[in-house]
Amino acid sequence: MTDPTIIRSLDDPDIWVETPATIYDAVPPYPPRTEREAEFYDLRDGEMLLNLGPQHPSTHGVLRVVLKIDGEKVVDLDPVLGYLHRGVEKICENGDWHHAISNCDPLEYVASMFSEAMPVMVAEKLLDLPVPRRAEYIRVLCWELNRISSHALYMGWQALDLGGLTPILYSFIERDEIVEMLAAITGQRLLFNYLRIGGVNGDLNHDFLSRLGDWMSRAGAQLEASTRLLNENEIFVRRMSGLGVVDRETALRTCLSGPVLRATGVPYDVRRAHPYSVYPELDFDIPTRTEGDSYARYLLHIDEVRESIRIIDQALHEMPDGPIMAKIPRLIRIPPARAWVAIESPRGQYGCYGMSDGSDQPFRLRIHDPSFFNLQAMTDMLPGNLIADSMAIMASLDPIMGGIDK
Amino acid sequence: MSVLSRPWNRLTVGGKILLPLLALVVLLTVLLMVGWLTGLIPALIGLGATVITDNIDILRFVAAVTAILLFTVPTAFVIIFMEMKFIAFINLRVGPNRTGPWGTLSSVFHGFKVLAKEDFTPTGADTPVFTLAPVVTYLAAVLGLLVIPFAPGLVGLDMNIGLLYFFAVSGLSVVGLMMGGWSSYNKYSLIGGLRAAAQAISYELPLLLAPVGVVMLAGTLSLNQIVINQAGWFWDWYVFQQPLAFLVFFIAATAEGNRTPFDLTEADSEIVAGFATEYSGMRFGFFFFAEYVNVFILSALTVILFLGGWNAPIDPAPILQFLNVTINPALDPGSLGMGLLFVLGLGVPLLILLLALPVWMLKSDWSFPKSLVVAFILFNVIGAGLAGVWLFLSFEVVVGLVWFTIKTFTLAFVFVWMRGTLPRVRIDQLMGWAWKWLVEIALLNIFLTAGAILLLQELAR
Amino acid sequence: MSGPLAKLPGWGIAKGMLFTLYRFFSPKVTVQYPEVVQEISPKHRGRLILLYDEAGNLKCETCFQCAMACPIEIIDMGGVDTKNRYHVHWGPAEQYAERREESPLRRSGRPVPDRSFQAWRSIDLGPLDRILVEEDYDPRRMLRILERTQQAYDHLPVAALQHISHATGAWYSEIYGVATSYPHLRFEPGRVAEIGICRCPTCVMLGAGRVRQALEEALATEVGGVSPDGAVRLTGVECGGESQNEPLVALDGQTQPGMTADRARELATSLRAGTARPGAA
Amino acid sequence: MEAVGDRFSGPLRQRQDTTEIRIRPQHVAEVMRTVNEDDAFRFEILADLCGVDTGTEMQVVYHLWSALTPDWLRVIVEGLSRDDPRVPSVTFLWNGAEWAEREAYDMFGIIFEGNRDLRRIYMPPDYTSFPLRKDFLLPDDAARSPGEGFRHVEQPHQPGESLRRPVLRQGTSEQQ
Repeated sequence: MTDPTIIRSLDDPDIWVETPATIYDAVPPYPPRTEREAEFYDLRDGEMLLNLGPQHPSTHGVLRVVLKIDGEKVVDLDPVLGYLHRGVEKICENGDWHHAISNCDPLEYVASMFSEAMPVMVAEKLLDLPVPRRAEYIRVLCWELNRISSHALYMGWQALDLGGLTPILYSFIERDEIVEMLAAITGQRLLFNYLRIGGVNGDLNHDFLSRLGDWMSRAGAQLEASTRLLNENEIFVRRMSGLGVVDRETALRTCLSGPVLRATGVPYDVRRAHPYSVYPELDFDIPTRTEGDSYARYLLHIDEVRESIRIIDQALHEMPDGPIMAKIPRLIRIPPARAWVAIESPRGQYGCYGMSDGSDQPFRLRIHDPSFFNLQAMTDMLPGNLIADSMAIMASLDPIMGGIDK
Repeated sequence: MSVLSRPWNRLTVGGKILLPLLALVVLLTVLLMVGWLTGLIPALIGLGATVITDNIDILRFVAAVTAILLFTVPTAFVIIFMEMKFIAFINLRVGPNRTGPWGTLSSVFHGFKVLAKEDFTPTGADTPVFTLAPVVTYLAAVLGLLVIPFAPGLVGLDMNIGLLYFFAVSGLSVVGLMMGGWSSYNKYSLIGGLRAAAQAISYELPLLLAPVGVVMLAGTLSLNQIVINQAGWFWDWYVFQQPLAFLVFFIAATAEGNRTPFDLTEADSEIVAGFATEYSGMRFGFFFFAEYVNVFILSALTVILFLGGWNAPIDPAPILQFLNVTINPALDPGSLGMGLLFVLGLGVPLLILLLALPVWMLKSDWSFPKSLVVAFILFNVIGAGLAGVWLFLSFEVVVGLVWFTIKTFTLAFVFVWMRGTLPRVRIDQLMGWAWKWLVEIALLNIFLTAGAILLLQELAR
Repeated sequence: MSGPLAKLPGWGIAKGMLFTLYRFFSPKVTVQYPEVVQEISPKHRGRLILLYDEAGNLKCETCFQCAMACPIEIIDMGGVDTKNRYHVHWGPAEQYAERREESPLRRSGRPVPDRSFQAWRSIDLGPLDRILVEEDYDPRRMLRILERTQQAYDHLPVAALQHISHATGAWYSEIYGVATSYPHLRFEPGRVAEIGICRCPTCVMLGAGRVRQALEEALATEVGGVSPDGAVRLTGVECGGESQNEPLVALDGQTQPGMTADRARELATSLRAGTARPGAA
Repeated sequence: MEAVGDRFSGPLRQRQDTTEIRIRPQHVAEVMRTVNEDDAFRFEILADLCGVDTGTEMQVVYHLWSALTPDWLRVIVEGLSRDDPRVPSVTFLWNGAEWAEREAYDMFGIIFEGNRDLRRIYMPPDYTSFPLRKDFLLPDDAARSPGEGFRHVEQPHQPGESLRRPVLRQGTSEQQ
């Protein structure tokens, strides 16, 4: 593959350039920088590199994975990140604390209510600012709604990556209802920018409550209906079970969190493990499974949706009256301090480590994205599986590239 | 040039089409007259007639192939539209609904779109193979259609080894896929092509073994004869005598046609589009068409082998005999003589007027011309319906064609339905399923059928 | 769900197939967009709207507060300010003076036209550079820089502000903000008289419409604009219900009593001819 | 905390729901192994690993969670030089820390000894500077600090080379 080929120059269409045909190979044009890279790009007989992404239908964004394959079997892989890197942490350091909210919004873009909570909660913790209880309840309500919409999307994606065309559209029907609902209260459909330091931006309104009541009356039935299509389907079960198995010890060592970790039997859910907001007052369970495979993760998502519906029900009934914003100045100057907060996003523990230096800008705002750590498990799970399964495993880890690439 | 181009540019689009046509007609007329007067044309016709009568078989073959080649295009359009619309319905969507009534023209416009796109050959591709691959795939599908009997007497070529020919030719389509996959200079295409080969090798076997039971029962390989053997009531169809073979055949046909859940060759979530990754424009269109023609012919073959082909599910003859009714709808319009002119000249306006009157009286706010228009439409609908019924009752070709189309498209709907529901299987599961189950079941079916036939012969003796 | 049937192979597939068949005949959820428009929540904030006053003028004061507050710096404002006297711009080009210098286009060595400023007259930057050197390029002495620039050029040209922005590193918009907030800094060469007319219903009933028409004819501009020779600006003012018997017309903030259409025309013509200076009347 | 108490370089602090300990880079492996494996601690979950540039020195901050205590444990490895920050990798305990360490390397230039795949993760492989360091100024900042004048955003820098002192923002009073 080293024959020179004549191609048209991109800069000037009149010029034809001689270029080596090696551009089609995934081997990087520089010497290996680490031991691991050298090992990976050293091909044995019969092995070839398959460049998956960044424009591939099922890499969930702009993830690029270089697979080393032997026939259809994946031998090794080298994930290449950074195609969506925007330097959010640096941008946050250069804006003030309020700017950080909407800059963190598009990190986890299918559940942005969680990622935008990070600078908010860190600032509140740094300030020791008590948040009004009504605001906390509204936050919990929005979080759980957003969790359901995100999980619904996951269930569709999982099926789509296995070749099922229909579930993703059923998922979008559910998701659209919830998104419309959240738009009625936040004003936006995708990137809500709704949480504020010290509370939320706007109270519950009639539009939201009527939509929510309407949806709650049939949410359970629709969830059961959506399980009917795939849950017992032999093809689906055979493809999913025993796929991408990770055991308890490995999961802990690989820093997994969220449904991927709970599917291995570790009941680590930040809502219970390290309670925040008003979660200690609410009654819900942390569903776990012990198989640790993709099918367990899929079923776990459904269980979590059930729990979320319970939480929404309680939050609605116990919603106190009162203010929705704490009294804070327009320009926040936070005295020098460090704080770490973590919340349970649909994909796992969403963390944020904030440092302030007394100015109105964050000194350091580290966003811990669960997808980033969960995706890493791919490196252990994929080798030995087929190409088709690598998509299913990737989907079952539910990565969101916005958060992974930051 | 400019002398001609100015008036030419002033013409409307219609004019630009009409004018050359007019010129052509005039030219042809003149040529015909000259030819006739000189006696050249009668001589040619006489010569042509002898040539045609001598080579009627070749002519019939050419005509059949041409007709079938032309027939595939609308068939593929209909199935593509069906797939778009029905999967949309399954997804709770409305589907195509902008072009034509209920979006019926959208697949046609897809065809035009594909035609208009750039035909692109990637750098490094093996150009001759790359160009030939879609043709091979498409031709395999089309040639398979040659032996399909649509209705009594309506068959491209009634071979006595029709079934064998069908499998031989349709097996060629995988060669096209492999050619496309190999020549594209793309790893995804290569994987897709190799998957196609592996899948075809595995599934040709059950696909061939399953109809063996049917062949044993029918005693012939001619598809036409197999259908004739299934005449009568619906329990005479082979699906009730060969249920196992039917299941095996249907599953293998799904795999052979690369349909979900066995569409591994172009699994878009895994290997982008498989062998078709690098194809664009009409070359991709050929692959696309071939897939849908394949759906049609596999449904058709299933119908022919197991579901009675063109035979109606009920046999009206015993019922009519029981009721002592005879239907002889064969009208001879010529017997009316001059009366036919009166019927056509007076009957039609009178009928339209008769239909218009109740409309006009019931819809009092309508003007009479408006009701006349409605009555004209009604007349046409009723007339077409009556003509259809007359055709249906008088010509068994029409009956057969209607039943055959209904059955085939029902099966095609099942293919679409499966695509809307099922996820895709994995390549090793696919292979295991074929070699561990389908082949064994098909073999078992052959032995069972043979045993049953022997037993029946013993009993009959 | 878990009956004896569930053990049957193919049962799950059959269930799924029946489910999709059921959905096949269910009512569809698609919204046919151009025909059916979905209701958008009143809280929806997906669109930025600029409001206009009753005279059709933009209410935006080009204060840049929105652009300053925008965390992702998406708001980009450009064009001429509301009083039709100056080029304003907010956006990456001016915020990030260096970034534009660093753009691949610039690095390519080709001359890159700066369209935002092309419409404005270029000036001799020599005096300005001397001022900047004396003020040590310090953006904290911005007011002084601007005052001295005005002394040097008689007003503040666009090119001068652009150059100050590039040289000191201060944002163009901040300089603009400083310059507009001080009344003694001006953007037009020479003095400009400002005729204000009230357009409230009371004044209109008392004849403000005729006066306004006369003024607009005499000044050859509309409310909110400057006469072609740059001598007079016509603006709207609010009488606040104080005009009792006659429409309120103000010249440089001074109420002009007894104004009729004819007198207004006279005043405008005389101002344009330079015979009457503001404050003299 | 007695088992590792003598390794602390700073006081043990308790604020809100977090316990904070500060150690020197040479004790990282030992301290992390103890808090992870000792039955008295059992900090099984590495909640986060990140680099910090305080403007005067580099730090690596670990957050750990244990089922035995309601508090987070924050381990700050302090005293890394800005010119050549080196710290032992914790991938021998949590192999999931590999990417986090790669990220810290990419953004701060902190070298984790023992990480076998320490290369850039977000930035392109031929990139030369470390974006989250405090001396990496956005053009925005460059425009705000007039004394600096024109500046290249991307600065060629290899760990080990000496760097110019960073310009700190006003108000950075705390000794981090």
